Amino acid sequence: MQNQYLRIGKMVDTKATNPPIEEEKNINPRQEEMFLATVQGKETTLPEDLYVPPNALEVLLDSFAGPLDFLLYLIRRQNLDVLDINVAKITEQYTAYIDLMDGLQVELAGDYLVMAAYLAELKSRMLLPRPEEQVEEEDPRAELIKRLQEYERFKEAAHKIDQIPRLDRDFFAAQAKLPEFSIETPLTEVPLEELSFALAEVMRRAEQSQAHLINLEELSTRERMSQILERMRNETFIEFTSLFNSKEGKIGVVVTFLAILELLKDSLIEIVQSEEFGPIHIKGIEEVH
Amino acid sequence: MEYKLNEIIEALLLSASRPVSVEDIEKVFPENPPSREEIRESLRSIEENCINRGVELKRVSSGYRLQVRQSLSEYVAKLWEERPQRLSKATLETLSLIAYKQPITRGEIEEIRGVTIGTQLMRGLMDRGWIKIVGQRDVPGRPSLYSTTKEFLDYFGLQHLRELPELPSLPDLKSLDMELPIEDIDPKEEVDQATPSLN
Amino acid sequence: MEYKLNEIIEALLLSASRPVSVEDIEKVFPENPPSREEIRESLRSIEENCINRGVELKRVSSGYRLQVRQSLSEYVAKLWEERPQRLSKATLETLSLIAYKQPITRGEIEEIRGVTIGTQLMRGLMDRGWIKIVGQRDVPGRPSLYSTTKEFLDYFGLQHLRELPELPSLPDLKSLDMELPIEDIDPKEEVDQATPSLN
Repeated sequence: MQNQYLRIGKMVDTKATNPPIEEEKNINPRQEEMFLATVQGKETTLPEDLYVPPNALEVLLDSFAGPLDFLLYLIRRQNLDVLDINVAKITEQYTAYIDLMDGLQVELAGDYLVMAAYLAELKSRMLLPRPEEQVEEEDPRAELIKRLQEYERFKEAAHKIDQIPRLDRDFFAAQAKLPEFSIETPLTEVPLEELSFALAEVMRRAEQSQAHLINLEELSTRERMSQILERMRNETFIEFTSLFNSKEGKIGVVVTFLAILELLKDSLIEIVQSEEFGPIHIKGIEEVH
Repeated sequence: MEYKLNEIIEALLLSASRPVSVEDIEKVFPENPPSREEIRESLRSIEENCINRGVELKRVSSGYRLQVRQSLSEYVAKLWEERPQRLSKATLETLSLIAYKQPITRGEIEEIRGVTIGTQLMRGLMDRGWIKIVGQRDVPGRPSLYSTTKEFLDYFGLQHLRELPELPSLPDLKSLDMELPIEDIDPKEEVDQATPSLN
Repeated sequence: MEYKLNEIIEALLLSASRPVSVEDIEKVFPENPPSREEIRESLRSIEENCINRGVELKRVSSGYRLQVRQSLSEYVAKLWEERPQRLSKATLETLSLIAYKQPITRGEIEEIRGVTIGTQLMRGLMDRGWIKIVGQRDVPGRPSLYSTTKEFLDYFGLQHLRELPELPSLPDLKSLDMELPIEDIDPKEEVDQATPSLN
């Protein structure tokens, strides 16, 4: 980091002097302050309206939908029209940011690097003298501008679509409890295996299969957990012993006991006893009012 | 005001996927909530207005709900028969997560699947009677906990969840024997276990 | 009979968990179905009866839907434990590209957005039934062509694609001469170039 000659204005200073936390809060540099970052000898300004804590520039990048969005931001910040941009300058700024983040070892999405390469290529094409006979050839800058404009249209469209009232956020579908009925032609048959395959696939995608291996024993416990929870919807207190059914044998007892422990661990139930050696009850967690 | 109260309560009854209690109704008013008596009065008036409508107000243990008239069930059934929707991949995955990981919240399912789940999907599963809400997790927002139902087991011809297929990636199951001495149990007793009735 | 028809249709609307079309309604009658005109008449009467009720009848792309009056949403939202998911910028941009430029391939979306699109994002949109594959572009690799669905419109309470907000226009680039100062461009020309296209 040091070898990048990185210096982010006040932030680094603040950190170096180790002020009390309260003081740091008071500074609250969010809107007002401007930070100067020096990257490899070149000065660049960080966005005024974004507070960028060191080593957390990812946050900055996360607020952009991609490199084009970021470029648009750089342009807008200078109150420039897209048509008005100085490609060389924007390229420089963009590259400075990329270098800055690289210096901070922020893992950059490849898309940002692709854009950097594209801009560099654009810049070099502009430096080359344009051959006289190829009048038809488009100004390389026009290409970038066209892309930015096209992107901006859809960025705006996306924003407008977000404003449209939508189901479950701005309005709600009305639905009543269904009456009892049986459907004569059954719904599409689902082979049972499909269920487990579906789950296996989700787990593989989630790459959490290790943590989510489920054995049949666990299934019995989960089933019992659901049963206990459901019973608690109608009864506030359930006597501990009444949860066990001797007919279920040892396994049944063990499964029920494991289910109670799991529920307890998940803070879904409490175990209470009103007096010493008195009967043990389980109860649901109090509703928070 | 009372007029408006009827509207609000009807809106609540028709948008919650569970029965709505008088306390629930009270809580949606940020300030000056109506009195419980006013709420009950309003519920009575909604009940009366249901005459000649497709729904009726029912009182169940955990509150009130508007329910499609039983006498109209044949038409509703036809509507459901008309579109034998294939179970989408999203539905299957969601269903399998609920089956194998119950009780589970929608957020937890989304976390594992990595994509958001539409309310319609959950409602669809509820409407089919395959899943139900069995409680709320005690975290901010108190998200509902879902589990599968008896109807789910019936549909797939199962008696118990443990009859669900093992996960393909499941390691050696013999380790199960290590924990529970299955041999010790009288086989007859095991048959009895087929009826774990808790209710 | 007409009376009963209102009840039946209301029951259907409240039990479908999706919008209901006139055809759907027609089909639930095993014999002597009402005419489409009668059904529409009944829908109109249901709509009128919704005044002073907590719900209203809306027409969306795939049919009719009873929904809670939007002015009451604030009360209803309080009852919902889970806040609705926000759609990410990436999702919204991708969705709007598909909506306005359909049919479109993933590569074409990536080109305009300047980013690679994760499989999860596309799957998420497919899962929710908002987009579908309608064909393949006849180029090497035969990439899938995506378009939005009726469910997408339903979700946003729209009947037609043309109800989407107008796409901001693209100024003509031919007038762009980098050598010339920008002031030379006639501003009127720019206005004329507004060519909103929904394709």
